[in-house]
Amino acid sequence: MGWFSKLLVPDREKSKVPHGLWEKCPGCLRVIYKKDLEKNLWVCAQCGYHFKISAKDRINSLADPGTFKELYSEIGSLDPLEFTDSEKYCERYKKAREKSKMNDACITGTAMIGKNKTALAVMDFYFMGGSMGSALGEKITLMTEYATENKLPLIIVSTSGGARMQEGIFSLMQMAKTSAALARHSKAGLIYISILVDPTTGGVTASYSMLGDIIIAEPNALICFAGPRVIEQTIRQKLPEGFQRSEFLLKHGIIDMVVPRAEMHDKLEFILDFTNSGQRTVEKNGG
Amino acid sequence: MGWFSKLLVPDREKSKVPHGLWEKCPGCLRVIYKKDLEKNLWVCAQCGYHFKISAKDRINSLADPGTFKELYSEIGSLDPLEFTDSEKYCERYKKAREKSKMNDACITGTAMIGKNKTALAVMDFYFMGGSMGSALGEKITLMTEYATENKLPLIIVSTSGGARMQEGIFSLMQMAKTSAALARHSKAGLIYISILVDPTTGGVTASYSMLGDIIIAEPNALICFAGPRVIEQTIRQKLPEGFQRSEFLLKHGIIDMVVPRAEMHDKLEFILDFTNSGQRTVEKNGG
Amino acid sequence: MADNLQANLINLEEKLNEIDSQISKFKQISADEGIKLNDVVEILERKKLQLLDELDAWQKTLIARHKDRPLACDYINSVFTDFTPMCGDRHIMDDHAIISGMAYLQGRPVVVVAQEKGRTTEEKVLRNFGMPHPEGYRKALRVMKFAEKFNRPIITFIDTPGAYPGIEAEERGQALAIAENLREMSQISVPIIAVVIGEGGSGGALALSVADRILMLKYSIYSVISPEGCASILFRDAGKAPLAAAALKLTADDLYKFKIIDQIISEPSGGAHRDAKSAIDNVKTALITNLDELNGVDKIDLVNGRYKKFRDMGVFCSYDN
Amino acid sequence: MADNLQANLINLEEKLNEIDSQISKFKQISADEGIKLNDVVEILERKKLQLLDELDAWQKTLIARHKDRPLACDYINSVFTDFTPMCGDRHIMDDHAIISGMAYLQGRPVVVVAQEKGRTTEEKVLRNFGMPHPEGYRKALRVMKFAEKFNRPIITFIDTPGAYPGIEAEERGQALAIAENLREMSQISVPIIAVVIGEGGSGGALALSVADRILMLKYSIYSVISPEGCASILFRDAGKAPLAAAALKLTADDLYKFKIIDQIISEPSGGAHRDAKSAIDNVKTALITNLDELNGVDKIDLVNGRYKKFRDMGVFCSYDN
Ligand SMILES: [Zn+2]
Ligand SMILES: [Zn+2]
Repeated sequence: MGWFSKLLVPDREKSKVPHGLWEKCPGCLRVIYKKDLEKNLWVCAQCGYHFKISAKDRINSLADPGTFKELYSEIGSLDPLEFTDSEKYCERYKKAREKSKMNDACITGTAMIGKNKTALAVMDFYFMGGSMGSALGEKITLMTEYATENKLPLIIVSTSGGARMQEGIFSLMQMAKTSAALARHSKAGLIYISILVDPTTGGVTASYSMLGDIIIAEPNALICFAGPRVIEQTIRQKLPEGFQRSEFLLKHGIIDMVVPRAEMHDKLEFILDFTNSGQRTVEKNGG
Repeated sequence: MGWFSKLLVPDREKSKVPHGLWEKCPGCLRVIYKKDLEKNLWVCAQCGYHFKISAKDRINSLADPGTFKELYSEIGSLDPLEFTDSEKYCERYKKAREKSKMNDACITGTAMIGKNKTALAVMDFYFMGGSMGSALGEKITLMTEYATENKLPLIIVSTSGGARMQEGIFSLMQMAKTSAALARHSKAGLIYISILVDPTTGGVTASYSMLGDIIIAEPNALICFAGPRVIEQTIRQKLPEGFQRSEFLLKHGIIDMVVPRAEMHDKLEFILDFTNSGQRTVEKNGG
Repeated sequence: MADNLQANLINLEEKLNEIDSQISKFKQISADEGIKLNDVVEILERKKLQLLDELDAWQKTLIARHKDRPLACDYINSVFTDFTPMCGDRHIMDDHAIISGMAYLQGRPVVVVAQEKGRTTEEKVLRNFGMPHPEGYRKALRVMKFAEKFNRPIITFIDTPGAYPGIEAEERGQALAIAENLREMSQISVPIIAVVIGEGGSGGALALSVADRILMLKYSIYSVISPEGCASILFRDAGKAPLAAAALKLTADDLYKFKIIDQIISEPSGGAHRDAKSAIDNVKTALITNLDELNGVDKIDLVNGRYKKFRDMGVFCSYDN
Repeated sequence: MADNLQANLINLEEKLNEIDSQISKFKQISADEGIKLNDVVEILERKKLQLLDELDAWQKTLIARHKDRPLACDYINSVFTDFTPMCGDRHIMDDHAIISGMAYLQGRPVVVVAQEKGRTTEEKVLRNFGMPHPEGYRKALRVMKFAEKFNRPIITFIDTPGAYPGIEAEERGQALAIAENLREMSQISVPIIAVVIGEGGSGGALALSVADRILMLKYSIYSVISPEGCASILFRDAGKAPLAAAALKLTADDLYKFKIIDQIISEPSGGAHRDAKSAIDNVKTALITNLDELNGVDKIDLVNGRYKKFRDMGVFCSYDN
């Protein structure tokens, strides 16, 4: 436990959360006192259901307290296609920025995890469904390049509804851009740990999120290239229980391990120690 | 056609062949005039059945006429385990040598294939079922090292009943030895073409024969790690038709192509040209 | 509904056919009667060009998917000599949605990797309608590494609705296979040229397109999502595919303007299916030109150049909040 | 028949137990009565050693497969701290016949790859009786390359009847997976130590044993084929397995004499199952010693040394015909 008792109060994206003091768990349908949920990193103590959390809360749960330094926060998308569906993309995007106080669907920076200075990129599903456009791709790439230059390990937490269609081909190209940056990071002998949380789908899955030296998923996260509905339409059959969930991917050899949120920091610290210094951090940093 | 009309008369291992002028095809059960079979490289003109042929005949069918120079022919096995079953291994081995006029189950050397000087190792199923002992492993390794040193492409034709049990652990270690030699050949940027003919099984399959940059099989060759009988005993079920045959392996993505014996020389020449000089040999050498 | 959407193209084809027959009629008259009718023919030719200029994104999408449009096989058979297939991912299967092998392009040894949709029903089933499984991408990568080892340039042909969305494809790591191709292709030290010949469908197309040169046939498309997919998600009506096609800016012209692609390969008027031979010739010429330009580029410069090419893709800004 | 063959070992175990109980009885008497019985005890101890010295290859085979013999899991749990599994071949499945991951050996970071047979029926099924599918070998290779990237030595534990001989294993390239491991392991630039802890079954064992140091527990076996397999092929009678076991020279003593292995790790008298803790301690000590010796060896020397080690394996001659 220790280290995360010192966490800042998570400022989970308010609009998605009922304003009351209680929250209903989608896993076991129990009603839980929200302060308890917050203390438990938004994991149901009864059934282990992992609630979605914002990038900020995630960083608080992973980085040692007070060590996160944000980088590239100024980067945001434009609207090169002048895309409009029921609403202009530029309007929709503006609203997302205003609501979230972020410029796109991830937060990037550096932090300490135990003794390890680490480059960190954490996606936010609440910002337009964690969709990947040019800004997101650029931030992931910049952070990867920063890690390569400064010989830092890299951790990316992915959660995404897929490509940001409104940015068309530019969105698609972020897959190639980020993957190419990771190739250089890897060739430099550095470790990249990819963490997949519910849901990770589409172009993000088919690029950086699958390229970790170690790939970790939170329990029961949906992780897929094609979403379950698309597949059901293709094969005209109901999908098996648990299909495309973390444990399914583990069984099918795609990911290395499934790690509950409460154990994630320590697991990362272990892996970073192992691959960097080769020495175990015996005393936990910060607690 | 052309080039192989100039072949020496194949001196197929006599003892395995009925002494008459005729041969029965195991594929279509037709009786074929043996001289015709010889002219057709021991392939049934009716059904395409590929008869087993000796290493010498094989070399005649692959190397440009008169270009094969044998190396390492002197190497033969010893009997480090002093192994005896119904017969002493050293006796059995001596008989095989006398009968075959070879010292072990492969012939190694260099030859021209079109413009390409090539290192060549060709196994012989008639020598103790093409089993792999120290001598065979040594010859394959020597030939591979020769190819690496002289920057030559390497072709190995495999046919084997598996490890030579009578040489125990030494037989097993030939798998590691030959594979390690191939690693160096590959790292030197040279091409290795592996040709699998009926049957290729056991330790030979699970080492050099599967490590080709290009893997080619003759039609309908049995190619496996565990033999069909072993598998049937394990799973207590009849195996599907065509299981572990060349075409099955092609379908399952394990080999690159299936090439009939009559086309093998030209296919090799094409691949060697492509990977070596990058220029097609327009005029066929020797015909 | 699909028929309605198709009507668009059928009308166009009828008009083009009509103009073509008029042109040849006038030419015939001109020859027979010895009258000069150049002006009339010129007017008709201009009218035809105008029609083609006005082709919208949806019409181009229909042309890109036209049943008679030349497929990868057609290019492989006519652009190259001695194509010699290399099969298999060395793991599970030989995925027929991707064809790969060695070939010569006007005497130059090249390695070809192509998505093939199939023409007849039987072929379509065999080719899985051009939708690769993970094994297809792994075969492609294996063959590309072969090309790298023996220093042979790589030419890829892109024509896929997308990577196959099926149970087994997901089970066996479709996303992983695509991602690995993206990463590995960015480091391959031989020239890579990708040609979009029909449909460039999303990640399934990109996984063979991390190239030094990306060429597109005039009426091919390349998009992050199919117009139908986009329409049903964003417009909540798959019937609005033409709208989505326009919004997605998925034509060769759009992508050239965006500097995503390097060259548009022209097509015979009305589309490659109206004159396959000339489309194929154009592709061949473009490939030879580009290959000549990439020939002899230092390996490090090549890989760095490819990195920079994709590094620069994206439109974003800095906000000062 | 299997029971007959097992009887061999049961007799031995009974004799050993009897001697042990005699020894402790005499020791008790000695203590209770204050009489010196050192001579008697010594005679008994010598008798015990004699019994063990006379163990034949078949008896050792039975010990190597003894149901209570410590398994890979037991070593992993006791030799290392903080074992953290890494799963999956990144293609198809996580093969439970092979366990792999990161761990610390007395403070040294190492990567562990182990064949695990399972003890309970349930575990045995899960572990497929220690017979890996191709995916197991591919997982192993992936994890070994991870070790190489981060410069961590590799320790493998060998305990398998062999690679699994099944339809799917063949379909998915069992032979290819083993062959690739042999080739790739020969080039990995970090120290590799292999420990045969039970059964080293043929290619399936070798595929994790291309190591700088090959250690064997005293009563483990390592062979090109199982005694039963050899007996049924060469002696045409699986019941002649004891004969075949002797003929195959598959004991640690034989292999040490042949210079195939580098060290015999001693076992408690009668076999590791009679005192798991001391067997595990012996393995731990041997691993630390060997790791220390390999530590700091130049990478190129290491890989060249490994090449030479396997290059030299084989007994042959030159005939002058
Ligand atoms: Zn709950
Ligand atoms: Zn026949």
